[in-house]
Amino acid sequence: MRFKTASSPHTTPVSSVNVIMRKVLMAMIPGTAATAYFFGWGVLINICLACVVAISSETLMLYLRKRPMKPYLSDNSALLTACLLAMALPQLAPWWLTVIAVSSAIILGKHLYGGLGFNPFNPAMVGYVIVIISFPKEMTQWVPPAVAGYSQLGFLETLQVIFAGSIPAGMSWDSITMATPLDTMKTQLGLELSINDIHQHKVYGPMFSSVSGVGWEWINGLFLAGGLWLAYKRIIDWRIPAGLLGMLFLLSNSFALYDYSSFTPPTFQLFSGGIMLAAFFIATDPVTASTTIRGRWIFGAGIGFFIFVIRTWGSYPDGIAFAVLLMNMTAPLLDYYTMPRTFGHHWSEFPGHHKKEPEE
Amino acid sequence: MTRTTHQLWHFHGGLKLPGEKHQSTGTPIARTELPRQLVIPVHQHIGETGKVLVNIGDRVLKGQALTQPTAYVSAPVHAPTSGTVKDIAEYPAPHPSRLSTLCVVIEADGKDEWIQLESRADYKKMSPADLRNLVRHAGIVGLGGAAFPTSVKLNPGPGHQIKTLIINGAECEPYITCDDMLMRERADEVISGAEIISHALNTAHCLIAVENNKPEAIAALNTAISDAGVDYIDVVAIPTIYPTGGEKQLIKVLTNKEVPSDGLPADIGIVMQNVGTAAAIYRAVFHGQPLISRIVTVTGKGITQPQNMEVLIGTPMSALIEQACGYQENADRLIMGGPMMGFTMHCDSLPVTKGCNCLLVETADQHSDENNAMPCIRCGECARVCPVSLLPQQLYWHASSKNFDQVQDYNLFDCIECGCCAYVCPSHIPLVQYYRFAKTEIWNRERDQQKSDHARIRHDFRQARLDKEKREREERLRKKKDMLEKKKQAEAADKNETEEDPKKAAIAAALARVQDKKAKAADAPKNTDNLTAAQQKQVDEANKRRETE
Amino acid sequence: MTEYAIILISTIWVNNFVLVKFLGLCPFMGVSRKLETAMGMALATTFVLTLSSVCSYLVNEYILAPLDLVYLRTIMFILVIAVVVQFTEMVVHKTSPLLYNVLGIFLPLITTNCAVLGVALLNVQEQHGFLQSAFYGFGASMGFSLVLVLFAGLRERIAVTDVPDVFQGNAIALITAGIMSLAFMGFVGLVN
Amino acid sequence: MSILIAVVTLSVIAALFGLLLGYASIKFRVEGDPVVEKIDALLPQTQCGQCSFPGCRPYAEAIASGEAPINLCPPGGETTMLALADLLGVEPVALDDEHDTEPTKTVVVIDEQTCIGCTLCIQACPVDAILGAAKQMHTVIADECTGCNLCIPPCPVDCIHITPVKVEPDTWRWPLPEQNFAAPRA
Repeated sequence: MRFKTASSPHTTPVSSVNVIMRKVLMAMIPGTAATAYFFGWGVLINICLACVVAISSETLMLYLRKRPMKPYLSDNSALLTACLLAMALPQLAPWWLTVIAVSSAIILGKHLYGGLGFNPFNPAMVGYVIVIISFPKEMTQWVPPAVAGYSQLGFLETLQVIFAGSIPAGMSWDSITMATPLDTMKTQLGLELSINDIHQHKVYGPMFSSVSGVGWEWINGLFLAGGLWLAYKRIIDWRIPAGLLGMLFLLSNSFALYDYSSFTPPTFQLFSGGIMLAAFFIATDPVTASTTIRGRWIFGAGIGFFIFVIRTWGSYPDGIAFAVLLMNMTAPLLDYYTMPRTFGHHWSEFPGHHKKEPEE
Repeated sequence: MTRTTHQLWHFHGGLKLPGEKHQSTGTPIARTELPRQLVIPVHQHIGETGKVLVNIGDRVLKGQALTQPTAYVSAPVHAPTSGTVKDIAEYPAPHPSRLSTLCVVIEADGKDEWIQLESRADYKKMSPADLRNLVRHAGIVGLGGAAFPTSVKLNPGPGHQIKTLIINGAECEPYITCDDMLMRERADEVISGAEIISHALNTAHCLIAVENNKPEAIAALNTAISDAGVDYIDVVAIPTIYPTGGEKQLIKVLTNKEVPSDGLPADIGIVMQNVGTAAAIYRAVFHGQPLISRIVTVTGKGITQPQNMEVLIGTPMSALIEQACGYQENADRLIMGGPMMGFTMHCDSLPVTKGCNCLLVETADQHSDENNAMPCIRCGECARVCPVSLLPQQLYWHASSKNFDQVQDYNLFDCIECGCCAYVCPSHIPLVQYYRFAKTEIWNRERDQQKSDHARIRHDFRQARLDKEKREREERLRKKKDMLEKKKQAEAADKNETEEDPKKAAIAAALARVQDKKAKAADAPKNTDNLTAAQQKQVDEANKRRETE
Repeated sequence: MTEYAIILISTIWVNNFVLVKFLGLCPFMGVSRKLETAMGMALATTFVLTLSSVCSYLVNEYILAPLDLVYLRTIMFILVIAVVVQFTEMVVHKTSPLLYNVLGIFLPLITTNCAVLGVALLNVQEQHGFLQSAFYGFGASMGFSLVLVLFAGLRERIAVTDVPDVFQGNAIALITAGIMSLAFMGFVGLVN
Repeated sequence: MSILIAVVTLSVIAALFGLLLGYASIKFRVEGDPVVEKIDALLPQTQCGQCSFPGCRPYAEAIASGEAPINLCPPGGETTMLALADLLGVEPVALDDEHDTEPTKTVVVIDEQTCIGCTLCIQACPVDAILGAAKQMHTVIADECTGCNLCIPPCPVDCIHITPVKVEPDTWRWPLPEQNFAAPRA
């Protein structure tokens, strides 16, 4: 009798890429639901639009690159990119903004590098950075959270704003959009107000809660819960979020202790903006992160560091996308200089131990 | 003898795998029927191939040496039964390459007649060197799968005092139970073997490591130790984590010592032998029997009646399968070894060798289709489970792009090919094959490099020789010219004085011509009869070239 | 003290010579195929940039300005830079012949690395003092080295990916540089 | 006047710099070209001359001085070309179409029945791998043969044949797994 030959091991697979991606998408559900609750229909419309654009871009690129369709379209990675990006875009962003962001993420950020597994930069963040630099005004069209007594648009009205760009009669842009708490905090701090003043402020006060911004603590809390589940299931490595959140906590805590009136407390830093989404869902994208244990600590901590620096002293209210891309750049070097010690070898044989790296 | 609790340590990574061992432990070790014909590969071990001692048509007795070791790291093979040497030629080898190898084919006469056997139950009177020699000529190699000549391992070399002998009964791969069954049924042989090895190594301490999923084996060993009344052998139950049976991993678990990457266990005062090897040594010493059979686990979902059997080396695999009542209908992969590290065989007519501990037959649903691999998403699971703390994702990355220097920077050669990385890979990449590809490719390049270095030396040498010859020729020419010149001048001076000289010169010249002709005739090439016109032309051209040179 | 720290932060991150000011792109693209080479180039450029920044400051301050010869500035700076580069080339050739060979034309081309002349001229424009010039030159070269080494790391990775044929080589490298540049945009506003 | 100052200043500075560089060039003098050795070590040393240079070392020298491209070595194939590209930090260049990317290794065998013992092949062999004397039958030492085939053209009786080197299980190489995801759609 004759048999097929193959290399060992001769076992059934224990996991697969599409299952991993699916679980990550599942873990995003609670946080996404909270976001939709607080910020209205725009969230869901953005997600749907982004998913459609992502799948079409993916199909187009696979076709152009003459690569097999089925395994790649079913690996869920394009959907994940789309969802992450949709969560980062403002709810009333015009449809073309989403299209540009998602298509450049998939085409430029992913497929020009060879598609799944080969992209050095997080595609979602590439798409985000491209639109935030190109269309800064449109990127501020966030809506006020549903709870603080602000009016909310209905489904059809939201569709109208996103696709036709026209505001419902009797409303103005200023009445349906407002800056995020992070943005407001930054602007007001820049005007030499103390944090206490801002919290007491007639106009801006109501958008802040005791933790961070109204609604934002729930969104971040639920993303944190989803992320912890992923970490528990070992879909993501817990070291990256730990490094990121740890570094952010450390820095914000030190500065807040140094001057609590002009530096926001750690709770505000950790529970506003997309921090939990970034820590557990964006930074942990394995393709673009470092893959070694020590590398992952440094990778996470580096993102935390840059987020804090850009939030505190830079011009952009939130620096997540920039921080992630900056650390993506270092990933190949991090991997090389943080190799684990191979069994039976001495530390002195490893890079970074016998010679110093000049710039890192 | 009371069991002492032994402190244990961990190695990085590893996997908890479903054992699948119960399938083949239900029945005792069976004996196989004597096959009509045995094919014994001459090369079944790591090291040099032995020199064949028999000729076609010779009658051989059971246990008679068929080859003689040619180097220090080498082992002989023996006739597994009495019969006639029918052929000495290349036959397909049980090797993933599907290539053939030199084999001795013996047609069994059914008498199973032993050569004269000599028992050395008094081995304690033998010197370690004599014991090693006995083991060497019994053809004993490591029976755990690697088939490294045991006599070499019994010689730790000067300056190495072996403090601990470890007998490896871990058997960490799923499905395989041959060591388990051996320990259950022949624990006394294992213990005696351990005693002999301890004597050969002059070691005062011996550990027998058995995974804690084999309580019967542990109990049997403990009984055998108390029966034998030895006090320096401890049985240690170790956690069942794959690949804890790897030599370096087991040493780490038992002693917390790491064998240096470029070293041997002997460098840190440890020697490790498989339980099967220990039993084989017992048989060689107490009964004089060389290694002509081994226990093979025939198991897997594709086998009707999984079991262990004692098999003569050289028995075709198909005979074993037949004895295990044949294949199940959807059997589609025949593996020599376990599911994690074994090699697939392309057909079942291949012979069982000394390193064959298990024949595993899998069905189509038991392994992934290798064609559905996805790109690596660098999730790092492989690095988490790697027992040697490598970065499999980087090795894969560089191996697939043939960056062989970088692969070595990432310590490819420390990879033990345990398969943990490929087992957990969500992209279903056949990682181990990439490493094997890179390893064999690098070895090949090293051979090429050696060869080209050698060629360079030879070329340089030849160039130097040609230069020297050229210089010498020029030197001679110059001298001749000088002489002629001088002669001419002398002649010019003498011309007027003597009249006979030109005559003399003419005679001398004629003589020289004749001699020259003679010499040329002697130089005339042979084998030039019956040349075709074209060939003749080429010869002529060649001669012309030669003359002009 | 703060002043020098700000100069360093500014030149390395905020106004990175390569990714924000787009100076010195030639060696950035040319010598970033291998990490090792990139490190060699980074070291050589660091040496040249710092030294030439200081030297050109000295030449400007103590020769050109007193003699009223500021109109000779550009030619003089190029002369200074060329000398420093030649000197570096000799040192590299002696100490690491392979690096010399690998850097090839890019080593003498540091002379025409616009970042080097740019630093010298910017020093004058910003009216930097001696130490400021030194820090400015050093910071600029650190910024250059940092992105060059990071870029080389990325390119080594990209070199073995499944990049579409038409984008292979310099095309994908430039796209990568573009994305790096986008990321560095995040530092806008950090230092005015 | 100011022109004069400018000219003098420039000249003085240029002279000073010239002196400095002159001193440096003596101090940091480099002898020989160690790169040639490194290149030569990568070449397969078949000395076959298929690169149009008379042997491997001349080719190495030509590469080091930039006179020859790195893709001229057929016996080395893609491996050697990539190694050279890596060493010299240049872009890999595709091999000529007529050459295999991975050449099969061969040696030559002399058909001893036909050989006339003319010694022409012995003179052609760059590594002295052919044994024999005038009018004696010749034999190739297979282990020393580099497979350059330089002995074939001079043979007047065509008794030299190319045979591939036999692969043993020990020298067998595992194949690179097929990367289906990277392959174009069938």
